Amino acid sequence: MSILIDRNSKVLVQGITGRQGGFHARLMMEYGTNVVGGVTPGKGGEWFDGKPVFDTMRAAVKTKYADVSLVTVPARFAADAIMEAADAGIKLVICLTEHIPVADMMRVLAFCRQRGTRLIGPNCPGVMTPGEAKVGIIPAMVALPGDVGVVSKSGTLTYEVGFAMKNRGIGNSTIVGIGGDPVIGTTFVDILEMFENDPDTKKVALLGEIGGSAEIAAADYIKTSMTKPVAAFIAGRSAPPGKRMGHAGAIVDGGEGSADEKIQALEAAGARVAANPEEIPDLLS
Amino acid sequence: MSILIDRNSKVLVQGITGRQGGFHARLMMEYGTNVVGGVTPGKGGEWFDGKPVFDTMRAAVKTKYADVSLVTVPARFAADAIMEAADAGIKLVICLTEHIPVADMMRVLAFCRQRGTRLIGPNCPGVMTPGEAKVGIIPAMVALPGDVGVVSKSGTLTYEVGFAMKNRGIGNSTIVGIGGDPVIGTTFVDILEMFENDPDTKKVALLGEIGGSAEIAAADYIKTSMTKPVAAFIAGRSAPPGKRMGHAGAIVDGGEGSADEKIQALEAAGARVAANPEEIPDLLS
Amino acid sequence: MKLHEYQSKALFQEYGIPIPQGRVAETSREAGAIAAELGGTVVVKAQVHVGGRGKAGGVKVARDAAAAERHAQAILGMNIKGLTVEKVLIDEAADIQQEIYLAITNDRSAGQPLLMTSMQGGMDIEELNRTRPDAIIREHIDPILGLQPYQMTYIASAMRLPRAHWRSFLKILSGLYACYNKSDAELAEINPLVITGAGALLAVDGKVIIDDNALYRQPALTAQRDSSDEPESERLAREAGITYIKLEGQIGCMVNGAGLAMTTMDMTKLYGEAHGIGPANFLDIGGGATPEQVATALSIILSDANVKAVLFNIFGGITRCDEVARGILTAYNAVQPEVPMVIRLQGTNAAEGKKIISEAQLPHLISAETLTEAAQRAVAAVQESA
Amino acid sequence: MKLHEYQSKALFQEYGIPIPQGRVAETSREAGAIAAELGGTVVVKAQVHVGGRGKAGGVKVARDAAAAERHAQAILGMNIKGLTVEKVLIDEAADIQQEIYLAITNDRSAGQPLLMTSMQGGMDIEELNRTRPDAIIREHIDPILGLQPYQMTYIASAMRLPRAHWRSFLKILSGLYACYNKSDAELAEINPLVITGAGALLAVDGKVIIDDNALYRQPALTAQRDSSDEPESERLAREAGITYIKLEGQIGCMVNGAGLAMTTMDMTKLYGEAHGIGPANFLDIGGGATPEQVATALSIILSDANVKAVLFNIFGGITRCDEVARGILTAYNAVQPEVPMVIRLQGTNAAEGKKIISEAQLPHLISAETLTEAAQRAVAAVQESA
Repeated sequence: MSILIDRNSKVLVQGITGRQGGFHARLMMEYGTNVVGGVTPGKGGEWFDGKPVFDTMRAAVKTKYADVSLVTVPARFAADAIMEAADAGIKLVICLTEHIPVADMMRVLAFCRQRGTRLIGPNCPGVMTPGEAKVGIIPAMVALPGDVGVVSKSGTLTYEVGFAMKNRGIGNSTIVGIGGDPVIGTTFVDILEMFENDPDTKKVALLGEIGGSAEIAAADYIKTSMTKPVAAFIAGRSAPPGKRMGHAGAIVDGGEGSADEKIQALEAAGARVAANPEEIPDLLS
Repeated sequence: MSILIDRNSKVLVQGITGRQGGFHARLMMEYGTNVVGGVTPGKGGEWFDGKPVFDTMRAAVKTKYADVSLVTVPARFAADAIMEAADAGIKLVICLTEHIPVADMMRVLAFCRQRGTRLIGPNCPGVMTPGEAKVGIIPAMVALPGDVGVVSKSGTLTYEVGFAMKNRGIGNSTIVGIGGDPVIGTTFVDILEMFENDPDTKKVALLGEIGGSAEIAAADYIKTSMTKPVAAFIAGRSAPPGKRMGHAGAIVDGGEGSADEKIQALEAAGARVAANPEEIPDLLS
Repeated sequence: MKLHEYQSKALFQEYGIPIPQGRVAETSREAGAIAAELGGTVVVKAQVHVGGRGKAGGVKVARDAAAAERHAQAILGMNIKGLTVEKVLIDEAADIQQEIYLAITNDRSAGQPLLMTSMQGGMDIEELNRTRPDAIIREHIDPILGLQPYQMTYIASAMRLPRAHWRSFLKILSGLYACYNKSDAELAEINPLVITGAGALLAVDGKVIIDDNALYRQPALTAQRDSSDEPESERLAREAGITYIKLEGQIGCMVNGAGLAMTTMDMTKLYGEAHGIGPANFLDIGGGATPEQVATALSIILSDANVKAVLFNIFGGITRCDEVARGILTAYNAVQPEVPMVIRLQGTNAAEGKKIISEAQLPHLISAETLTEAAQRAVAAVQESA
Repeated sequence: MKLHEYQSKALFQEYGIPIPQGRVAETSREAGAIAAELGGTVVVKAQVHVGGRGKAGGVKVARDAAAAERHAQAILGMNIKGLTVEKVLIDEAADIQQEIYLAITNDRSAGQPLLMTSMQGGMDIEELNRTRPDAIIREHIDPILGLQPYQMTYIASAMRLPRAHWRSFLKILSGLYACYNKSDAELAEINPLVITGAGALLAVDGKVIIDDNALYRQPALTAQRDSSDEPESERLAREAGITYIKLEGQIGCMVNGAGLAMTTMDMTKLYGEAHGIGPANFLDIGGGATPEQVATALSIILSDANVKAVLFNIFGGITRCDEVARGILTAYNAVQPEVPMVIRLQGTNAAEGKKIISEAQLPHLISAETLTEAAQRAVAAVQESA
């Protein structure tokens, strides 16, 4: 078992005929993900590696039943693509696209809530259930099947930690990149709750960073509601305040959102916080 | 028993310090309605006939628990007033105001659906449960307590029919004016369903008119789902097509919405349709 | 409020929708000059607020300016379904390869805007709905969110519009929605939207109806009102805040409330139809009518020479019957009607009202207790006058 | 992108928000002329993208033009928290009776715009939140529906604004929301919004931050960018599509991915802090960096004279390590660095990448297997260079 996706998930790729979308769709299929088709407006009727391409999500969902959609379209079109997926009845949308304006995301999020659609991301590496399926860009080589759930705001840092675990023979139930943008569809708390309820997840690694208060909310949840052990790392202890560290959300503002504050909250909640992400496997043993 | 309102309903009047709002608030209180206060922005802290006036619905609901709101403000402010009531947690809003633009009503209706608020009207005479409470402008003298439910698009036509019943000793469980605008919060079908489920309603009178297809939907509902007898009258047999007969919704357009079409559908559904509204009491005996 | 074709198309153009070159003319000479200026073949089109003008001869193609002037002369002043043509639109003729139907309207049942489109344009939507309902693509629009890009793609794809036209069509969809939305339109219709031989899209005919209740916030559109085809009596009533619609019968009706006004008309027809008698008008004097408004309403009713009797049906709710009775007396004295007037007062203060009427002892006044009785007496009064 | 005070207030004015008369000056003479033109008492205010300018002496009241010129001379060129003042705003002084705080910002947790206001204006929101949290009225705004009139009434009522000011305040609320919304702002703040002795409302100070990701659709705002206080190296990086932030340490970092870049910085600090060694910069070369971008990034890192070692940390996912290795060689040949470079390649095609690097046998190249090892070696290299 796992959370969010598994070998039975039926996936549509929005933007499948694009360079990024096509590249990752192929890697996902190689990994074993059940990609049932793709959507590119104006290219309906074409084929992509044996999978049908549709003009619209509505047509795609009508023809090929699907659970999950992966949004890989450019930032100007991404908000519309997410809403299209939600409107077509998709209940899990994973959006890789970065640089989507926050105003668009707030509207999209309200829309997704109305439709009962869960959004992961944007600006995230996606979700992988090792040995079963991956939806997004997490490289196959960074993880083994196992019982540690991973939830992270960052892409390559997740690979780093997954890889460190793999080198120690530790595998993962599901790896979820929630993204580093200020407004995201799914938070640490949402995913921690899923891991807490997932019988195949025994322990959890949480990778946070400066900016916002999502890690503080996670600490509250860990303190009040989690029985499974949590190891954590917070990136950005050396980041100066008032500067945006690459991720649109990674900024310490008015003294809020610092790494130290988050580390303290997580430690007070009983999580074990690593000073070096390569120590996470030790904290999980 | 009854539907929508009874002697226990706690009512706020939006626009209570206005000429119309104040006049009807007094008549409602005289009738026995539990008016707990009113709202007029900028007049919070004043009193109206011993009832507190608030600046906002939020403040009013926080101070005085209320179930029902009556909107009596002018058309330019009515859409906002309905949304304010819904946002403040009121689950039944009755709007008397006429001449609200349809575009505003469509937005308001979508908002009310999101909030789980039922809207009656706009441009309606309101609701009366004879002997218990009235919220709106239906005159006390037109009805007795009894077991006939009345639902109507029109104001004075409703009084006419109520009065004809009263003169024959027939009383009403609840009288509901749903309004004659093209887009309204509550339809014939909604109210028929409530009457069907109300143990104190034994029979139903439906007063429709030309325009739209709400009476056709009502006929479908009567045919498929109603066990209680329905007597009906449809106004506008003599109205020419393409002309708006006073009510914004009362127009036969492109051959659709004619009185004859509606009468046929109701008769086919088993309702007894009067050619003269003063015959309704006969059809109910 | 209905806009004329030329007004609708000018509005479309403001929202980036391409329309043919053209201008409106009120004289045939002007029409000829416009045709000369446009050059080539033009279409001369009657501007009246009524459908079916083509069949009535109100639309003609002209190969040159002289022909345009000739056609304009024939069309201007023409009577189409009771309306006189006062303006013609001279448009360059489009090279039509394909006609598309496209409209956004208020869907009453859903409480949402509804976009309808079809590759089978040219015929009206009712006819299309009857003959090719499957050829109509229908898409509801969230009234808060508005028309979204993904919906536009869906529409273009579902209607099987050739891909080459998607980009232009999507711009037109988005323009038409903005036009509908920002203008408080009840209907914004392009029919036909034409694909020309050169592959361009062009709104060749258009129809916009503005929500009367929203005119207060649409000053630019309100200023375009053309009352020339509105009967004088209806215009006077509108300006006095009374809803009045002239009909063909003999019984003038004055009623409070729209539903009851329609019902009162229906009753005069119910009891009069066998004798060729029916309602002369719809008139709703509303809730708080003043004696002055009652007098104005009565003058308007009596300005119709067909009227042989007047029926007052007042069910007092908020309206008090004694006040209405006083209004009737004021109106009576001001207007001095010579036809019989049946007066039925019921509801709040009905007894006082009836007393006021009966004590005035005016000629031609007939009182009635019920609506049925009132309608029957009005029919009888018309019969007696014959 | 931050707007200066004078730019923010000009934007407010476009949305109907009243602001003091005033203009910006780049020389003291110009400042004096503006003050003379305005007449009366003025305020001379440093325009820098940093808080606390008042305490730093960057805001001065002047009773006449001569004083304004004097103050402008003192303020222009002043260094405030590392930034040089290049412009001053000369505003007429307001007659302040009451200061209000008013702002709309993105609430990350709620995923909704949040309006905050308080009758305790003048101090910043963090201070207000610490000292008088109960005095702040907070109202979320539905991102699809926008700020509704009833919410504005609620805000005015809840903050206990005297009724006399409601009408002006509601206009300002609605203007500020439109400004925030139409400008894709992350923050639109008026602080203080002043009630003057004459009872008028006036936005005396303002701050607007635009969402960088939305600049593509905000050309008018983008054109207002003032890069004068942006370090040359950051500007070059921005123009090359690389995120670079200069810091104070000695280890230049080049990493793929923002989270890993921060982490790499953290590791240099973790192992270097005891020796006074830390990161010289944040740099994310992104996913698909070309050899040219790697070269540009390396030049930018090395343009910082503090840099004593460079640490490459690449975790190949989509990025292939062999390609990065080739990029590093290209960059190396182009830039000819003289400081040691620690290279850690991991992930996709890591073996090939390492082979390419080792076969090149370039001087100053140190390889590492893990992030820990890489950070430790970079720290050691800096220590050796000292």
